[in-house]
This record gives sequence, structure tokens and C-alpha cells, in this order.
Amino acid sequence: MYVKIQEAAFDVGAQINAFSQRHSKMGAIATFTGIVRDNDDETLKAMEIEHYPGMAEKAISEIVQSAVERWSLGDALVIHRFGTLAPGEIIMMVATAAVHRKDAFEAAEFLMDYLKSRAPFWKKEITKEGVTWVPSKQNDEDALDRW
Amino acid sequence: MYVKIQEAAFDVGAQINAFSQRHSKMGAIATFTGIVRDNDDETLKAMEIEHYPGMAEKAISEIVQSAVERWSLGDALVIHRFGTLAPGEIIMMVATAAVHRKDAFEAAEFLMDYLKSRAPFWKKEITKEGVTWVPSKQNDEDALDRW
Amino acid sequence: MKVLYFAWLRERIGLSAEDVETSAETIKELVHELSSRAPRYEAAFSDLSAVRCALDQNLVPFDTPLGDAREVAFFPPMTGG
Amino acid sequence: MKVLYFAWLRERIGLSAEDVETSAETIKELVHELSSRAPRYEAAFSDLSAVRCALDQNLVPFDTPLGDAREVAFFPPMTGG
Repeated sequence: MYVKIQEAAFDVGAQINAFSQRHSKMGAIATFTGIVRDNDDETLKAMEIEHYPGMAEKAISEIVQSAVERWSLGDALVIHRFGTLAPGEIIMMVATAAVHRKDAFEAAEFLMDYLKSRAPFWKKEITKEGVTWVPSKQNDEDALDRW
Repeated sequence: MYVKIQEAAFDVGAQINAFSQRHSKMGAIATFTGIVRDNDDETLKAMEIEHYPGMAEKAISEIVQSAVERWSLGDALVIHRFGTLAPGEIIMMVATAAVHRKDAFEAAEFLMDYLKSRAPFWKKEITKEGVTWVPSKQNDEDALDRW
Repeated sequence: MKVLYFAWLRERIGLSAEDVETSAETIKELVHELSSRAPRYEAAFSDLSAVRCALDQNLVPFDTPLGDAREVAFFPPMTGG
Repeated sequence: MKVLYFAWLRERIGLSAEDVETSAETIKELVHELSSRAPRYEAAFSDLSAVRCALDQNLVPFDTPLGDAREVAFFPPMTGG
């Protein structure tokens, strides 16, 4: 299990290659990468990501632990950034390794659903028009009902 | 849309980085990587992958096209190898780019489910005990019912 | 105990952390104490349905007893990922 | 027309491709013609539930008319991914 909360950018490809190599006895690697997306009007200047140091690591480690227990996972990895990011920059990634693809996919989706509304991060959009805290979405909350 | 059938090994990380960069206006990238997995007795010497040249590209392109139409996908990528592979080697990968994570995940799972039983590839396992064509699995066929 | 505020609660209250002496038994009681201190606290806590809280870094409901917790945090619904 | 065989069908028949002159109207009729040629064809096609076929690189059922297709292929259920 690898959980990292960091301000620095990271190389998703290198992380996935290293993760796959560590788990080459598994047959299936699923990954998800989140990117700062510009808004529809293309006015986003930056996204500020605030987090609760300590609790972020703890909450994510617990989420990962429950995924490893619930699915037949060889391993899982989560990297989540904080600080000021520009549109197009990578915010976070998850990776899961399993013998079967269904376990790898489901666990990755589960991790993403929990990260969205249970990991202590908050996003603030800085646009040409002003500054807004990104509201939580009801469908992110509803997504947890699946699990 | 990028579909490639090739004998040569490829760098999954580099592919994912390039794909993410091309689609940095999307917020969500999901990927799956399939690795040649040793059997439980650890006797696998090699996996031979036979394919139907021409039809493989065509069938996969059609599968990808239907995924792009069915979900709100920015793009999708499939690379699938043929030839003789050793345990631990990467066989194939898919990547999907979407605005929302649910589309990216579902389309990637859909692509994998279809590749498993609708793309003209056949696997032969060469173990210390002998040579066996890998039988198709009923649960791979059943997985298509979801879509 | 240590009280932490994040995101718009931090901005509205004007503090990211403070040490608070309290005899409150639950988080809810602590919120009432804080709200009575100054209008900026009252404004931040005016709609608790928009606020989440953690006790010693565990997400908990507002009626949770403070017990001997060392740290309580208030923040809006999380938007990670 | 061109007839292709893959995987264990290729091995059992001992050919990966051949040109076949046929007056068969459907794939099924072509299978019967081939099966009557030699025991190795008969063995390969003995259980059609274990065989799939493609006409001009499209997966189709056995009762599909050959029409003016140029290529028919026989193979076991696919195991890609």
C-alpha cells in the first residue's frame, strides 16, 4: 500500500510502470488520473487545493485498507496533490493491482468515489471573474451508496 | 482514437503520459493494463498470442467506436500485442479520457469486456507440462450482458 | 483543545487553528460556545448542514462527545479526487 | 474464396489459409463440404458450438449466406485482453 500527499508534481507514467513492475504477478492493473479541468468558459486561472495534513493521509490509508480487504487486491496506490495547480495539471492518481480485472476496476472506482467525498481536501477555483470554493456534488455523495 | 496491434513491447507509462497530455482538457483518465500472469503452480514458460491480422484492428476499432458513441468520451486508446510473451510481460492496455470519471471507468470496463471475448486473439500457454490453448471463460461471455 | 478550520470556514472565521478552553461535552455544544463568541463564528456555523467535523482526525457526527480528544476540526463537505 | 483457420482449428487442419472453390450458399454448407474432404477437417468441425466464424472479418452466425464474400475464417471462441 502506498499513500502519498504532496505538493510536488509527479510522473503518472513512471508511477504506473513502477507499480506494474512491482505487481507483475498480478494480471490486472487499473488506474485513474485526475486532471485540473478548465471550466466551460475557459476562464480558470488556477485551482487551489487545501487539505487537512495528517487526516488526509489517515483517511486515505483507511479507504485503501478497506479496498484491499474487500476486493482481492494485490496492492493499491494513491497520490494526491495540494497547493496551487494550473488547468491541465495532474491532481491525483490511483492504481490497483489484482489477479482479475473486475477486482482491479471496482476497487479503483471505489477508491475514487471515497476520495471525492471522504478525503479531507477542498478545491477553490480562481477564475477571471473571481474566486469560488467548489461545492460538493450530490451525485458524488450518492455514488457511495453503490458500495 | 488510437488502435494498435503490434508484436513489440511498449511503454505503458509513456503511452499514458502522452494520452493524458493530449486530453488534458478532460478531467478523467482511466486505464487498464493486462500482464501475462504465471499460473498457480508457477510453471508458465511463455504465452503465445495468435491473432487475425486485419480483423483484429477492425474489430477493436469498432468496439472503440461504439464506446466513444455510448459514453461521453474525449478519446480512447487500445494497444494489444501478439507473439510470444514471458510471464510478467505486458500484453495490452486500454485508456479512456472523459470529463467525468464514471464515463472513463465504464468505457474502459466495456472495452475490456469486449476485448476479452470479441477481439480475434487466442492464447496458448506453454508450461513445463505441455501446451494448452487457453479456453474462453463463461464469465467473460457473461460480462457482456452488462452492456 | 486544538480547534482547526478549513476552506471557507477558515476564511469566514479568519483563523486556521486556535487553542480553546471548553467545558462543552459534545462537538455541538462546542459549536454553540464558539458561535456566541463573535458574529464571524456565528456566520460560519449558521447552517450546520453545510459543515462537517472531525474529532482527532476521524469524521464524526456533531453529537459526538468530546471525551479526551485533543483536536477537533470544522470544514465544508470534502471535495477531493 | 479464401478460407482461414486460427488457433487449434489451424493446428488440427494443418493449414492457416487455403483457397477454396465452393458452390455452398451458407457458411454451414461450406463447413459440411470441408468436413467431407478429410478426417482432419471433420475432427476440427465436429463440435460447431466450439467454433466461431467471420465473413470478410465480421463475426457472423453459421447460417449466414456466403454472398460475394472474399474471406471466411474459422476459429475457437476468442480470448483477447
